[in-house]
Amino acid sequence: MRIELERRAAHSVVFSALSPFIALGLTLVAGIILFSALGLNPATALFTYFIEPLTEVWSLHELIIKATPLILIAVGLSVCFSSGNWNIGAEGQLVMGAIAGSILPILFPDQAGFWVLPLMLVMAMAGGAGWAAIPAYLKNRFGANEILTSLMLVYVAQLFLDWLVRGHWRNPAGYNFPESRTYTDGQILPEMFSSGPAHYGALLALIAVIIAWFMMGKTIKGFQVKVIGQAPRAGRFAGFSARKMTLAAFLISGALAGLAGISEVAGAIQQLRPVVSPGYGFAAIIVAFLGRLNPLGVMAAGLILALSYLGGEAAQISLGISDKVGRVFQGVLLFFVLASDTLIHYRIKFISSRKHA
Amino acid sequence: MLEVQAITKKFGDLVANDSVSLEVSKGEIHALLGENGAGKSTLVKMLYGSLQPDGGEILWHGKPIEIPSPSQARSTGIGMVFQHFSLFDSLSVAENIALSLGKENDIRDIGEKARQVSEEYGLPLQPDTIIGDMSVGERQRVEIVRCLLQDPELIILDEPTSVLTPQEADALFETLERLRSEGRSILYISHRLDEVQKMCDHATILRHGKVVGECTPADETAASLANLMVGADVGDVTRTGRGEVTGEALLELHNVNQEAASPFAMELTDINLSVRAGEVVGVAGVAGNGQSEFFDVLSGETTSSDNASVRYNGHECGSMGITARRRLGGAFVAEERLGHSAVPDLSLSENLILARHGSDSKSFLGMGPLGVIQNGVIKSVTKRICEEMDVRKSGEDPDASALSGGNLQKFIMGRELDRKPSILVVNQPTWGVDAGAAQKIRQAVIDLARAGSAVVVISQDLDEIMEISDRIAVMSDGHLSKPEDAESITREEIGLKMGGLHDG
Amino acid sequence: SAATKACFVYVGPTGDFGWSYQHDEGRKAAEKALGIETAFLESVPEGADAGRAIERFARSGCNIIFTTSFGYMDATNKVAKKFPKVKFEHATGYKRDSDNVSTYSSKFYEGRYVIGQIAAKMSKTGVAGYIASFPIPEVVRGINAFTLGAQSVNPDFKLKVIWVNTWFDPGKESDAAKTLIDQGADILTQHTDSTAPMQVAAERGVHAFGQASDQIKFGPKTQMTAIIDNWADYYIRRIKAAMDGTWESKDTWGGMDAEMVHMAPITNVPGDVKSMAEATMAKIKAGDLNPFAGPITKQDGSVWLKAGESAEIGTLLGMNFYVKGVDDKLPQ
Amino acid sequence: MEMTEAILLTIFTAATPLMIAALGELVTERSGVLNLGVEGMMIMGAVAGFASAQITGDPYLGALGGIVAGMLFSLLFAFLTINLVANQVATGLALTILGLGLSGLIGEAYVGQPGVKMLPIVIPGLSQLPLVGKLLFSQDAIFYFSIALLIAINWFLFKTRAGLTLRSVGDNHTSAHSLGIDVIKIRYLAVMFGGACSGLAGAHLALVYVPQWVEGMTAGRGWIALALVVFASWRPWRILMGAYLFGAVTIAQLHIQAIDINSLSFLPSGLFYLTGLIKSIPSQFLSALPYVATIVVLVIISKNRRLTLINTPASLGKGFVPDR
Ligand SMILES: Nc1ncnc2c1ncn2[C@@H]1O[C@H](COP(=O)(O)OP(=O)(O)OP(=O)(O)O)[C@@H](O)[C@H]1O
Ligand SMILES: Nc1ncnc2c1ncn2[C@@H]1O[C@H](COP(=O)(O)OP(=O)(O)OP(=O)(O)O)[C@@H](O)[C@H]1O
Ligand SMILES: [Mg+2]
Ligand SMILES: [Mg+2]
Repeated sequence: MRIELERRAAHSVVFSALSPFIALGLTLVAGIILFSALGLNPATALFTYFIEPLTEVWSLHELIIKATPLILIAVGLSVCFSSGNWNIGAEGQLVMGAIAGSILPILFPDQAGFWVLPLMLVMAMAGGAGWAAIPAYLKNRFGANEILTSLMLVYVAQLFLDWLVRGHWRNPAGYNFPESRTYTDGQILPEMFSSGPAHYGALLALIAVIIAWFMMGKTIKGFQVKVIGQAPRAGRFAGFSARKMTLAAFLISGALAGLAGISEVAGAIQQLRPVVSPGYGFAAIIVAFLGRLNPLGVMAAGLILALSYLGGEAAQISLGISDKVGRVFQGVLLFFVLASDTLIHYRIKFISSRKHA
Repeated sequence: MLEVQAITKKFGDLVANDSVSLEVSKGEIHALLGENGAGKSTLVKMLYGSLQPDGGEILWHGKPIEIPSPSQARSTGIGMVFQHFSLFDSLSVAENIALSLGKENDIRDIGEKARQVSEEYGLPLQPDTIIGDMSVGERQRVEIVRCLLQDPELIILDEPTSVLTPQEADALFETLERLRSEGRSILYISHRLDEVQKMCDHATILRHGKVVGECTPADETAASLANLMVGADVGDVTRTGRGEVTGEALLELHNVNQEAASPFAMELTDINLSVRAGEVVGVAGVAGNGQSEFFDVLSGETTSSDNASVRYNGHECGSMGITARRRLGGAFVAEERLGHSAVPDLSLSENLILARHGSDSKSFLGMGPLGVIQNGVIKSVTKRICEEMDVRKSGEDPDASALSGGNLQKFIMGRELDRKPSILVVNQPTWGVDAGAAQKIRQAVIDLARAGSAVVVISQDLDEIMEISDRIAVMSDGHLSKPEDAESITREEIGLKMGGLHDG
Repeated sequence: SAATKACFVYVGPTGDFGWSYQHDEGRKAAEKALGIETAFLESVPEGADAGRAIERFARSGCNIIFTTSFGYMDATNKVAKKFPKVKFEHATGYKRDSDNVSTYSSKFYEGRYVIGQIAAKMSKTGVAGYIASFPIPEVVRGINAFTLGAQSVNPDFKLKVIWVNTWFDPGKESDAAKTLIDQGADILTQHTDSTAPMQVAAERGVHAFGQASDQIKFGPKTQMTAIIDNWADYYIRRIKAAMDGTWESKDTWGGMDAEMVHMAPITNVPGDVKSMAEATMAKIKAGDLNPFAGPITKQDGSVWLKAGESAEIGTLLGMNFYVKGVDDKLPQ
Repeated sequence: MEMTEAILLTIFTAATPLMIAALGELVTERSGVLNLGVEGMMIMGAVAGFASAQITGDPYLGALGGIVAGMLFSLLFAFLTINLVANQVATGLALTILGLGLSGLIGEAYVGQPGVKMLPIVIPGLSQLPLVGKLLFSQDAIFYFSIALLIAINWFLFKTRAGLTLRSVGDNHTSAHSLGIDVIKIRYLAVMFGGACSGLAGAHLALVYVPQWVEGMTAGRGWIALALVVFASWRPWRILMGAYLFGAVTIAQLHIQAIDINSLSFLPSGLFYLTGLIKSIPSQFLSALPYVATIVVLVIISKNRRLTLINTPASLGKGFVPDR
């Protein structure tokens, strides 16, 4: 048997809406097989995975906390990728944003004005954007491939942070352990609701989603991004500058990654540590594509990925299945989502072996 | 030799070939005619094995055959030159050729063989050249030589001359004559009816996927052929007031020099030109002699450091970009439709914004600096353009890629004309467009000029240039000849200038 | 009491055969010894995820939660405040903000002193190589203790240090091991988690010490002894205390005396070296020998401890200077 | 001299897995497919390589196991991106997630076991040669293979018809299809070849570099291999250069840390001072050196745009659905 695709005349609205559910259905089937094979009751396992995290207020908070950096970064990446610029280094930009945003609370710990927190956010965005500007500049000026330069800069940023928190920025009262002083009230993103720890970083993510959605869908700027990304030559014809776009795309995605960095550090962690992100910058690449580079889609994808982390933990504890099974299951889920999206643009035909070209 | 019986091909709901029958005998040149989208390319792709028919039969020397793949077609003795080149930009000529030859050919000898064959047929080629470095005409040559090296009995040529200069086309015709005399058959697709009349022994005419007629072209006139294809009268371009242009100079180029921007580009040297209100200046030339670079300089896609080198309506704008020039009254239609003048995966209305977001920002964009796209306005303008230019499409606002080439070109022309620009620069206005649509486009260009605009038409189609221009200049090796009166200049003179006899 | 549940949070995978692996061995031992239910979460990143993991345990009915990385310190204390009934045990930290938090660690440096002595006896070149992970006090303490031990045998003994900036990258650790041997070290020791350096040492025919676990399988002719993280005794003790209701908040910094630092059998050395090492261990156990007792000179030549003085616990906890004889500059 | 030789040997070992994985990915990308799942395929190769060597006791069967595992694992990617034209970037990343998880599961039983080391094969005669003898002719089989692979790939890509066909598919899949080239089959083969190479590179880690299995032991080397392909602008010899440069800088920074500055007093004072200066650089910055060096060299290389343009597969990362 052979699989053939036939391009639809127009992309299918039905399958655009349906494909996530098809993916979910397939994942459920795979889950049932996997969990039964492990000798577990598949119904309980799937419930633990996908429903339980949504049934308690605290875990909803945790879901939001986990999804926030993913969404913030992925929104920026969706703009950047749409413009045909491959920023793979959001992780490094996140780190640099966290560092730049931490200058105030670490070097000027006594400052506690109302302006401190906003300034921290701005500085973080500048830090992330600045770091992202390097691959953009190298691409524009020398034609250096941005995938490679942005990726390499991740390692450099991480080592720089490591050096800082083990050296000059070490907490003087912390027994020389590698962490900065903890931030004080005016330097911490406050909690949004009394019911739990979700902080205002989530609001920043929501705002970023809305702005990006508006910009990409409604304004000439978003149009510019799409045109340059899809047909650079036509972009030139329209009078749009590809170089400026490269810079802008990197600055936007870098700034949002930086914002994610400070939102983690000033929100969830409340101090600088040698490692401030468990790879959000890389996971966000998947989120951006799962969300089909659409800001609203990114939000949904960010929540789904976050849910799969939480569900994985819940399953580790209550079912005793290992973290590795969780990751395998996550991989399978991603594969199904990606595969189902094929239906949006193509009809899939199964053809029993006929000889062909 | 080849017989096609009631062949049918469907793409989804569209019947591209509806029970088409056709016969090509040994040693004849057989024309396949039809409008854009009539199903010509589809038919020949089935003969070459790149598409599989849904019904019908193909007979080769009287025996039914299956052509499951192009390599099968090649070993049967069928060769093809594609309408859209099937070449590889980063590979050399020899490598490109090797890819379509069988395993029995040692790839180390292919370069040498290609050189021999190419010279033998008067289509000289350097085997080591990278395709990306070649002009369109040269690429066509590669396609043909590649086909000839397979020593085919039947050669299919899908619109081979639409990218050639008259000289190149003439050389091709000689080659074809020679092939015919060697006893080979040729299936020939072209929109240029005069060459069909001149060369072809038989013609089959397709309309909407069906055969609507067969004839001996020599017995017909261009007009009667066109009528058969379209099913209605095409008519001629009407021109009034030729040679009476006295308007002021709207577009002026003064000593424009431009270095080659990339390894694959041409350098422009000392270009001077002045186009007055009311006139059409035609720029003829062999593809790859700097036309695209010239277009870019005119449009502002390439800017110069010398602001005075270009003037629009008297304003210096050499260092201004394309948007600023549009605001000064300029309008542009590029050579490549998909990917340059239009973005394939964007809708027509979005493609309208593409060229007019600057010049029409007042009506197209709202909310000041936010630049919110005004969908209502844009949709209605799109509709107006489509009606005005008779753009045939499925659906209200389809993607640009869903339109056939001719219809997309009509839309793009309409998009620019709708603005009533004072300056229009068009590169290859009717490349690959069928007779009916081409006529409409040419008429629109002339009408614009007569209404008081300055128009530059860059084209490789010398007939087109002769038909619509008031003055004619020739582009060769990055130089532009002095424009001369279209009434007095002859085809031969233009041909010579194209060959490199430029003044200055 | 109702069935007790003990829960563990690990920073690495249980398959790292190092830090997290040893904690998990402790968990398994406790489960077996006490017949209780246990659960664990592995590869939990420090930061926001740690807080969630700990809280999830607290909510899911764990009575005692062991958080086994320094980076979980603040998260542990934060969650502990919210769940006063649950007992929390944080490894290698110093904060105990509420009385349901304890801290614990091992005096690994006692073992380092012993292996320093062995190294000095066994080395022909008088140079040992030390593969270090990150410059935190724990690691610096180890380097200093090793140096002091070695100098007690050979005052001119030299130590070369390479920082690999990772706890765990077998490839990089093996590169560092080769480099140290190429630079003249004929004894290797490490403060990273993988067994790669032991394997390199075996291949190159030099001696080495195991780390975290007994690595004798990776170097049967190479390993002289190993400093083993033995958490089992501590975990059993503390979980039992929680079950009996005798658990209270405290700091445990246990050494050889408490069996928290455990040495693998001494092998591949002559009898006199073995007996010297065993004598030292006995003295340390008995409290007669403190590696950080004066006189000790700092790397820069200044006196840290005069004869008769011994180090304050605070200085030890936050140690960020070298003693004389370490050929490296400590990042500040 | 002996020290130089030892240093070079270390560099060679560090560079070999990078080079093999990068060469495989180069072939994949030359066919127009971008597989970002190298890290995942490598770790699958590592665990499978280790496991099959443990089971059979034979390191060569181990290497074979790594190759097969990498290849099978890449089929998953091939099916999604080639048959279903799923987004290649996202699928590659998902493959890495899956690989890291699956390898951990498979490897649980092997944690803490010493592996079977693949021993050097000393080539009699040649290995006695001065300078290069020990370096080039008393190495493990995978090292020899990596060099052979480089030469073979270079020959295959630029001297054979099959290589030409592969490149043509990467340059323009539509043209290739209209000439009757089976784009899908070729891409499948290219992806599988890349998977096999990644698998072998992983097996090298678990059989030669550090004969043991631990979770996540590839530690990001797959990403470096991917970067090397770009760095090399898709040309095989530059992969060699890139991998050895990266290896050299990695090892050099370790040596700088370990060197006793006083032992260098024979150096001219300027150089002596410089070495001292470098030695005083914090180790984090030294660790960052290979990454920075890669960027700097890439920038220098990128200046020749024409070469880059010609060598970059034009259809890289784009899905292809044939007309039929
Ligand atoms: N692969 C395809 N899938 C769907 N529709 C197609 C495909 N190829 C061609 N068509 C449609 O089939 C019809 C016939 O197309 P074809 O290319 O054969 O026309 P043509 O006669 O060659 O036109 P032209 O003169 O412009 O080259 C057109 O309507 C076209 O849109
Ligand atoms: N693979 C495909 N799937 C769906 N539609 C296709 C495909 N290939 C071509 N088409 C459709 O075919 C039409 C273009 O066909 P074709 O390239 O023959 O154009 P054309 O009419 O010949 O124009 P031109 O002569 O200017 O190239 C468009 O309608 C396009 O949407
Ligand atoms: Mg056509
Ligand atoms: Mg056609």
